[in-house]
Parts: sequence; structure tokens; C-alpha cells
Amino acid sequence: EYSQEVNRRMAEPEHRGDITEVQALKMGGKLIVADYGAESCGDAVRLFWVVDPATDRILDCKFKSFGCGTAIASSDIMAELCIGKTVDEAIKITNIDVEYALRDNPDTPAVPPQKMHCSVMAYDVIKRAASIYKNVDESTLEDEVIVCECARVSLGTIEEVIRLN
Amino acid sequence: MQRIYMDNNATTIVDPEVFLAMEPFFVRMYGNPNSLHSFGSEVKPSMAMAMEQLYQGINASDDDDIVVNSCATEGNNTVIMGIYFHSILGGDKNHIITTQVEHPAVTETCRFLEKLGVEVTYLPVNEEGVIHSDDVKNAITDRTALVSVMWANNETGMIFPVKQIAYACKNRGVLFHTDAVQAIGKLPVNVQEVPVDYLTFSAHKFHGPKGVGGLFIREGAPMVPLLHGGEHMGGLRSGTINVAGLVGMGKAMELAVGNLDYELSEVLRLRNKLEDAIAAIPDVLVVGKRIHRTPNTTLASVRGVEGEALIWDLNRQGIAASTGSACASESLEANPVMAAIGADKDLAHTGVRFSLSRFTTEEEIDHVIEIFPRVVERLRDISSTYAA
Amino acid sequence: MQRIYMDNNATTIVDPEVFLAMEPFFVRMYGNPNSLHSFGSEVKPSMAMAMEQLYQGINASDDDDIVVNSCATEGNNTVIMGIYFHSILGGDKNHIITTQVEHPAVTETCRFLEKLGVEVTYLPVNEEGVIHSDDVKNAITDRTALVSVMWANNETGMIFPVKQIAYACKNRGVLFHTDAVQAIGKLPVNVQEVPVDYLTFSAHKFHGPKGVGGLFIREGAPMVPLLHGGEHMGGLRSGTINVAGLVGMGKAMELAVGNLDYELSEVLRLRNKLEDAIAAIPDVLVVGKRIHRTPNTTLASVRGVEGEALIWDLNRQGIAASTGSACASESLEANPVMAAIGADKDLAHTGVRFSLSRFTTEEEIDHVIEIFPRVVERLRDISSTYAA
Ligand SMILES: Cc1ncc(COP(=O)(O)O)c(C=O)c1O
Ligand SMILES: Cc1ncc(COP(=O)(O)O)c(C=O)c1O
Ligand code: FES
Ligand code: FES
Repeated sequence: EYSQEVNRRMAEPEHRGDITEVQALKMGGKLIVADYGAESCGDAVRLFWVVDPATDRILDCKFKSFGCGTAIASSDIMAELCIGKTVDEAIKITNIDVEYALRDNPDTPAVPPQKMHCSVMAYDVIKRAASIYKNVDESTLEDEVIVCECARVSLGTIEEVIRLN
Repeated sequence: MQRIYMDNNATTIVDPEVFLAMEPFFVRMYGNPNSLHSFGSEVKPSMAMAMEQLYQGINASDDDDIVVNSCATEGNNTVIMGIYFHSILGGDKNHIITTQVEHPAVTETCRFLEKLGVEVTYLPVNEEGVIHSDDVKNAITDRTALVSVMWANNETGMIFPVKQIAYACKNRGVLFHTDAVQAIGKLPVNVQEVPVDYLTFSAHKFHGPKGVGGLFIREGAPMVPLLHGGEHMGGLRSGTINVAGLVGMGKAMELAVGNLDYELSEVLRLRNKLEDAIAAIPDVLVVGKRIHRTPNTTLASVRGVEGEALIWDLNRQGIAASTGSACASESLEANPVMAAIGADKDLAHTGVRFSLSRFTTEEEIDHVIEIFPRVVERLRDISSTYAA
Repeated sequence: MQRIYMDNNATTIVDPEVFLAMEPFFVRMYGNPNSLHSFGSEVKPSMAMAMEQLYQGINASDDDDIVVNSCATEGNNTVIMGIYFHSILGGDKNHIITTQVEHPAVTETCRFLEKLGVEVTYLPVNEEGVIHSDDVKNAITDRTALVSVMWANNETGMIFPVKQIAYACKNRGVLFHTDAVQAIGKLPVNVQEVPVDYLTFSAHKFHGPKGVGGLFIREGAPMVPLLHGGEHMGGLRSGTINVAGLVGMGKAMELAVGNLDYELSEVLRLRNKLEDAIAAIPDVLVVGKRIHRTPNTTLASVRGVEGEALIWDLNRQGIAASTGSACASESLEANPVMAAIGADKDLAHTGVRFSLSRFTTEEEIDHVIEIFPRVVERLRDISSTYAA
């Protein structure tokens, strides 16, 4: 039911880890650390970005996760998708993109339906990182209705999933 | 890769002896026992033997009933819905007492009855995950129809004080049901010593087949069948009898009870060896005192590591464990027992359960002891919430 | 002594291919499909295939549900009790329509509901043992919640006009359930052509194992589960899934539907051959026109010969037949269908049913044709009510 890619990323998440202020400085960027979720809720993720203030480009990205295999694999691919993008481009990454990137072939979902929610957090934490970087309120970046707090599935996401399937 | 099965509270391997006992009843002796011809009558001795094995297994008396059904979920529903029809809709009672950590087959049936106006008390458990019999005593009112408390919990293995609860109910004239799914083959279950009115079990939890279970009904205890129809099981449970399933369950019961000494010594020793190793890892909490638990179960909370991720990693190493409840795997909620004992909210999603059986070997235990700490280390390294 | 099994409406031999399909799921692949590890996931493809075989077997659409349960008795109870909770207790309906010749799993559930104040119409049957769809139409009121009419009768094999009844119900916005236990593998069953809301079946009636059945629920039809608990079967039927049973039922469905042409030609031919020989005996009445019956069934009334005595004698000759209903064998009542068609009171206890299957051989038929008249002769010779 899970793609090989999910299994691979879970087994060996390339972008796991953290980035320190010193490392960010050495790369010539600004360190952004964003947290989403909580241990008591069942999933938590921490995102590290090094952003070049001149170009808004994400130079490096790492994550840490308290979550299931799907959450870890999703975070890993999400980190990969962030690297090289500008912050505004990164905001456009959705959990659908994340799930797509985890597929072995375009027609077979990477995870069973009840695990789709596990990829949503990867998308939420980007929004949070961007809002920290831009120093704006998150809600200005996201105007979708949250359907389910814990699973963090927004109506927009659901509609998108329905449309894409 | 060698695979190691340590999820015996979810389901068990069918004992090869049990399968051998069942096998003739598919292609060869396929008659309906209710039929008057030889195809019908030839299956009856084996069925009678199986019933005998069930009666002996829990020490039921000949005047009691054991109804063969499809699983403990059916048994639990039958008791609770039966009491609804008998004593609530058809009587003047309106109250059921249970606990917060029963199997969903009990709690969800109670929730359904709440919608129909029945009052249900869900007793909270202490930090070990059990209730005291006094909690039941104090909750009983004049309108209490039924108390339903499990013999042992599926997630923690914690043993409930069913004997004291049974006597407390008896003294107050309240009917008592116990879900003994996790007790059969792990603890002595004797309905002469513990005066329960109803007791339910499922064959696949003690090395019998899936899809068959039993419901003990003490002589005189009221029963409204859940499945109406032909006169099978003395009118208490209709539907063509699953002959192969019944024969398998009987054999499984005999073997489970016959191996009880082994379970209480060897399985216990292996479980303790594993548990010692798990508990030696920093920031790991084992739920409940050993002495209060079934001999095969350890539920541990590993701080900073999400339960499903742990199961996933163990599975990659060929080790089958669980987050605590097979049901939980389809839902997003926290493990209800972890939530109910509620010492620390952060631990609600960090449970991992190992449940052994008489088929578990020392070699397997040693292998898990070797692998488990490495898996924890890897996941804590990824974890956003754990700093060593 | 060669034994001949002609009681396939009571239960059937498990097809050896079905047993082969089931066998891996006892001792080898015993995981709980709800578990997250490989023991759980490895059983899923076979389960998915079995579900596919069930959907294809009755031509259900992907949006419909097929709930796997323990038998048709459970399915029938689930539908009727579900409607009670949904539309009667939880709505403003108060009426159920069924027939006088349903299986006890339907009629006894209805009788139970009558005690709870539900009005039930039991439509009488004509001399062939069926009802007309107009009878249903005329009985429907504004408060009718459910119509439950079997697809084919177990005792006579008579086929009911379910298509017309389904449309009559649809037109009046009434839910329709059919007990298709005796139709699967004997008639084309297509839920696209016959717009039933609910349909029930039992695997052991079509060469699958005992203790597993199915309940079709059309998309949008209301359903209150009978077994509450874990979230199995999408919340519609709790209890650990009987994996071996499901796999066996799927295979049995595939084979039953695959052999339908054979059933409708060869089994029909053999049944007719037997029936011709039986009908040639003086004072023997065969119930219902052949063309209105399932291809495998003959119910004959042998004047002057009590049914059980006939079965007994046949059994001594190695031939397994039945008095009409396996359930009846535990009760002393007259065969309900014989009573319902009620042409002649003297015939109520004289029924003998032969029900064939695709495993029935011509040689077996020839043997029965040889034996049966002798048995009748012997018993009539003893009979106090028959003078040749
Ligand atoms: C304590 C307890 N009760 C009831 C059940 C239900 O058993 P089954 O799924 O066989 O109906 C289980 C297992 O799932 C259990 O562990
Ligand atoms: C028409 C009909 N409905 C229902 C049933 C019940 O099937 P089961 O006993 O498998 O529940 C039977 C057979 O006994 C039957 O012939
Ligand atoms: S992230 Fe919570 S279950 Fe996957
Ligand atoms: S699942 Fe927890 S709030 Fe939605």
C-alpha cells in the first residue's frame, strides 16, 4: 500500500537533522525554525530553513519529526522540494505535491487514503516558516477553512484531492 | 528475513493441532448438524467434544449455557443489547456500568445505548490502568441493570479485580458481564470461583480460528438473543453452526488451558526478560506493575518516538508489534488506555505493545532485545521532540 | 455403502478449490488485517481479491457496500433490526412487510419486533408457495419501513418476483431487502437489474465454509450496525475479520457464478430426471411449477408417508435428503411452507426435499431413482393412512 519511495525515505530520510545559527551564517543565510503540531496530538514537525535575504531563496532545509512513517517520509520530500525555491514558491507547495513526489508511478497513490492527513503537516509547517520569515500573520498566507484540527485537513485540500483523483 | 510475531493480543497463529482438528469439516464432513441424515449426525460427536472442552476450559457447570457465536464482539453486543431489551426496554432499569478502557465492542455498544436514553457510567482507571472494585460498588444504583468489566486489558495486560466485582454485583443483585478475551490461556478462568453471569471469548485470541467465539451464560441469567431465527443453540443464537470453527475453538481451549502452566512460567520469564531490556532504555515507561498483568504483555511508552513510526521500523526488521490496539490503526485517535491513564499527555502517542505467546522462543526475544534499542535510537535522532 | 448427498439447500460441501484458497490463512498467514506490520498487510491482497469476487458475483457497484459477517441469519437480523433502530425507533415508520414462508431468520426477527410494537404483515402465498408483487404493492402504507421477501425459497425452490417487488418498493420509496441465500449459484443475481437495497447470503450454501456470509447494502441505503465495536468493515460490522472465511467465500462466489451455466443446464437436467421419476409414483405431489423453481430443488409430498420416516429410510440407504428445512428438524411443527400453501392438511407432514448441486452425478441420480420408489412402497405398506 505504501510506495517504495515512502519506504525508502522513511528508512533513510536524507534531510533529517537540524541547522544551527552558525551553520546558517556560514552559508550566508538567515536561519528560520518553525514548529508545527504537538507530541500530545500525535504528530509534531520542526522545519529548518536557511534563506538568502537578498534573493529570498531557500539555500538549505532540514527537518525533525515526531510522527509516523508517512509523516517522516513526507517531511523529507517536502524539505527536498523547498531547497532552491524562493519562499514565495515554497508556499505554493501543497501536501498534494508532497504525496505526488512520493509516488512510484503517477497513477498509484503513495499512501493509503487514511494516511493522506500525515502529509498535510508538511504543508502547514512551510506556511509557518514563511510567516516567520516574512514576519506576517499565517492567516494572510492561508485563507482556507480548516476542516479537522488534529488531522489538519482543510476543505481546500479535500477539494483538491477529490479533483486530482 | 526471519520474522518474529509479537502481536498475540491482536490475533494468534492457529495451533497446527487445532487446524488438524478442523480440517475434516470442510471437504469431508460438511453436513449440517441439524439435519436428520448421516451427514448431519456424523459431525455431532466432534461438536459435543468441543462443547465439553469449552465447558471444562472455564469450569462451567452443565446447567450453564455456552453459546457458540462468531466472535467476542458479537458476544459483548449480545449481552449488552440483550440486557437493554430485557431489563431496560422490558424492565425498569436504566443504567449500565463499565470502564473507560473496555474494548470498543463494549464501549461502542454502550454509546449506542446512550443515544437510546440509557445512562452509562464509564469508570475511570488509575495510573496503572485498572479500577478498584469499590468504584463499581459506589456506582451501582437501584436502576443499574448490568456491570461490564473486562477480565484483562488488551493493551496493557492489566488484570481487573473481577472476582471482587462479581461479588459486589451479586450482593446488589446486579448482573455482571466480563470480557475474558485476553484472559483465556493467560490466566486461570474459573466461573465457579468468579461468579460472573456472562463471560465472552474469541477463539483467535488463543490459537483458534478467526470468526468463532463463545458466550457463557450462567444458569438463570436472562438472555435475549441478538440473532433471531432457527432454533440453533437452544434458541439463544441462530444461524447454521460453524462446525469447523467450533471444533477448532474446543481444541484451542483445551490446549490453551493445558498450556497455562507454561504460559505462567516460561512465557512470563521471556516477557520479563524482554521487558527488562526495554525498561533499561532511558525515558521508557512500562505501564502497570508486572504482577498485575497477564504474563504475555508489555506496553511501553518511548518518549519522543511516535508509536506508528516505531512499529514501522520494527516491521522493517521483521518484528511485528503494535501501538496497543489493532483498532487504533485505522483511526487517528490517541491510544485510549494511554489517554485514560493520562499521566503525561505527551506519551499518548508513544505506546508500543509486545504480546507474546507459547510459540514465542527465547531466540526471538534475544533478537528483539538486540534490535529494539537501535530502532529507538534512530527514531529519537529524527525526532523533533526528543533531545538526548 | 456409497453415500449420496442431496441436501444442498441445507448446506453444501466445501469445494476443494475453496478449501485450498482458505488453507494458508490458518497456520501460515494468520495476521489481523488491521495490524500495521507485515503479518497484517500480507493478508490484504487476498482479502481484496475476495471482496472483488463478491462484488463481481452480484454485480455490485464500487459505491455499494458488501459487509462480510458470520451468516445470512446475521445479515437478515442486521437489516431488520437496523431498520427498526433507524426508521421505526428513530423515525416515524411502524410497519414491515414480509411473507409467511421466509426463513426463521426473517420471521423470528419480525416476531421479536412485533413484541416491541412494530406492525408486521406476513403475506400469504399461493398454492405454488409464492406471492405476487401486487400483494406487496397493496400492503404498502405510508408507515411501511421495509419489505423483506426472499429471492428463492429454501424448501420449494420457488422463485419470488423480486424484480417487480423491488420496483414496486422503489416507486413507493420503501426500502427492500431480499434474502438471496438460495439464489446465489442457482440463478443470476444482479443487483443492477434488480434494484434491491439490501441482499443477504451465506457462503456455506454455495460450497463455501460455514460461519461466513455477506450483506449487500446499496449506496445511500441507511444502515445501523448490529455489531458495534472497532471500525472494521467501515464501521458497519465490527469484530476481527474472518480472513480465511472471507477468502473462501470469495472463491466460492467466483466458482458458483462461473458454474451458473452448468447449474442451469446440467443440474437442471438431473433434477428433472429425478423429479420425473418421483412424480411418476402414484399420489405424489411436487410443489410448484418447474419453470418457477431454482434448478436444483424438488419438494415432493408423498401421501401417507410421514416426512421424517422417509428421510430415515433414505438415510439407511445412504441417501441424504430432508423434510424441507434443516431448522424444522429440531421442532415438531409442520413444514411451514407445506402449511402455508395448505392445499391439503394431510400433506403438511409428508414433505421430502431433494436439493442437488454441481457435485451431484448422474449415477447418484440413477441410484436414488432406483431406491426411492422402494422406500415409499415400504413405508406405505406400514402406513395407517394410506391404502393403495
Ligand atoms: C479485550 C477484547 N475484547 C474483545 C475483542 C474483540 O474480539 P473479536 O474481534 O474477535 O470480536 C478483543 C480483540 O479484538 C479484545 O482484545
Ligand atoms: C433462505 C434462507 N435464508 C437464511 C438462511 C440462514 O443461513 P445461515 O444459517 O447460514 O445463517 C437459510 C439457511 O439456513 C436459508 O435457506
Ligand atoms: S502523522 Fe499521524 S498518523 Fe501519520
Ligand atoms: S482528528 Fe483530532 S481534531 Fe480532528
